[in-house]
Amino acid sequence: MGKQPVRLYSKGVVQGYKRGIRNQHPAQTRLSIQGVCTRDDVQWYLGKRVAYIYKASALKKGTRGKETKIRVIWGKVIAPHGNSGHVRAKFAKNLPPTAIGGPVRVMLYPSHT
Amino acid sequence: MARAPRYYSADDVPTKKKSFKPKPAKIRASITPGTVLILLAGRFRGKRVVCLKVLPSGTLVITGPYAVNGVPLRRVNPRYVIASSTKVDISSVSVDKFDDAYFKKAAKKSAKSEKDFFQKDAEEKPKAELPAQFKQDQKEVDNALTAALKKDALLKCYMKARFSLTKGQAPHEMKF
Amino acid sequence: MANLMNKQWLHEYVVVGRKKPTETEPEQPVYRMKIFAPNQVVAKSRYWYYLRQLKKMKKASGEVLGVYEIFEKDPLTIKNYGVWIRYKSRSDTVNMYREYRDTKISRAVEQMYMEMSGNHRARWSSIQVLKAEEVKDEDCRREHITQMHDADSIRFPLPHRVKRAYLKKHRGVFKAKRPMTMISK
Amino acid sequence: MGFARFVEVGRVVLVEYGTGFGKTAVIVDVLDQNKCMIDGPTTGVARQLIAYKRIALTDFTIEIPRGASSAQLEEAIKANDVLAKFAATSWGKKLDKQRKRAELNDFDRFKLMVAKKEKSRLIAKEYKKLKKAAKV
Repeated sequence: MGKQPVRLYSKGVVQGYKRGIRNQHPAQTRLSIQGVCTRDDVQWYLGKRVAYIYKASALKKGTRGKETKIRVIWGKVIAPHGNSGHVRAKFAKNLPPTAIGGPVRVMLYPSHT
Repeated sequence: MARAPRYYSADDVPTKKKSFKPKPAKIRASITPGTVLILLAGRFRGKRVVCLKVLPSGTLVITGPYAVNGVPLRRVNPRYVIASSTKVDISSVSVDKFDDAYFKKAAKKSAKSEKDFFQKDAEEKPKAELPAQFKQDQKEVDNALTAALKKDALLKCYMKARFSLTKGQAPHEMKF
Repeated sequence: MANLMNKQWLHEYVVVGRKKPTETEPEQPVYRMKIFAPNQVVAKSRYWYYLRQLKKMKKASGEVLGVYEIFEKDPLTIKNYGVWIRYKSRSDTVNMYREYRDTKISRAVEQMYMEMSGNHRARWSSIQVLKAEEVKDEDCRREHITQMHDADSIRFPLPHRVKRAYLKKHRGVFKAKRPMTMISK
Repeated sequence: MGFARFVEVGRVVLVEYGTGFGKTAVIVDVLDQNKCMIDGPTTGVARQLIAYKRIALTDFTIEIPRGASSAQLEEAIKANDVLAKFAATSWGKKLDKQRKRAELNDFDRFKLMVAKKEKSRLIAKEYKKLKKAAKV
């Protein structure tokens, strides 16, 4: 991953899927975002774009025509989850189980401030 | 409740379809001409720029100014921008000529000969030169803006620096 | 349910009702009763519950003329309240008089239900509030109430304090140090 | 043990939970061993019953009668200037600093960063000078 000159995203961690006691629903993913610890805090993050960035073994065409092993799954924050500042997100493709515990970037856009 | 009319036409009268005219887009109150914005995505992400004008299409005309941080006159989507509470006095900048048409790129030549197509990769195309008019406009805006930026000793430095989140900062708690 | 989030659980209602007038008895006496209940529906229900024990009438034979909530006149001053209750314990039925300090009479009754459930494992259904009213300082009987009356002598430290993080974001699961709860200041 | 802070009528407290969070108020009446009535007419804390768990006692008290009205209390606070006294303590200063830090906007943060750099530059300069002097 090329280092960006600036960090314009909040760091998040994939906690798992939305789930009940026995079933899980991989269409929605639970994320915790750094520094967000109440339900009120989540308000700011609703609708924000989320990127799960990971490395794959095979090269694939990335941006600007270069071949790269880095891939991204885009999603967005859709709802608060509980009262402790966790959020639910939906991704373009459901996140793989290997993503659980992995980092995500919660972008600052679409912005409303 | 309005009273029903006494007279009904026996036949269906075709009603005229109202053509939809887009209203000028509303923009959030924090963005006004002169607001310092932080760009969030794209080539210039993290740059602090000045908002010059809100276009009816809902996009913002911004510039770095180019002389200060290299961001030229361009349009940005307000969704990809954080509005700061810092304002720059832009009363001396004339922004009348900037509208959506101004920024529209000249239509690319679509009809290409086969020869062109194969040659494209082979030889480097000459870099498109910016129109002289644009350069002139940028210069004028830059001059007026840098004069305005000089009013606060640190403002120019501030516009030059990029915004970045650092450790322990959570954007929802920050004031911009 | 009760005192969570500082929300009021019980409200003070006045329920007015009577027996339905018949042709032979067109004029029926009207009874009004103060009831502490979470809402008007429960208030009406409790009204019939009490009334059918006192008078020969029940919901089917009667009608409710009105239910009104009574609001505390001055909910920002602290007062003493006496609550007289009839409580069905496991072995017997007991009358009790209890005292509370609060700003609202309904809150005092709430306190009573909480205390009764804690000290006597008494349920809502086994307690009947006979009377609840404000009590003057000099008429108070219980020591834990009277000890709060003398303004000059109320002066006590808070020796045991659990220090919590000032903001929620500073809270953590683990601590490097054991918290110090003995405050000697 | 010598206690210095007591629950008593007139004690200045800091609200640490709920509405009025982070503001100072004064105990106007004591309900029981768990709760008291506080009021902060000058700081915007509404008169309310509050548990001791949710407040922190400060070193200051003012003379007020028990159950003093908001107007009475306001007068007493202004006459005594007790809130200013609290603000002058290191605790009060810390709170003020936190508040100020939270209110910085983007430009202010930049200015702060520049000032910090300047400060450490000056310190480093002086340090080098001393180091040099010590060697010789």
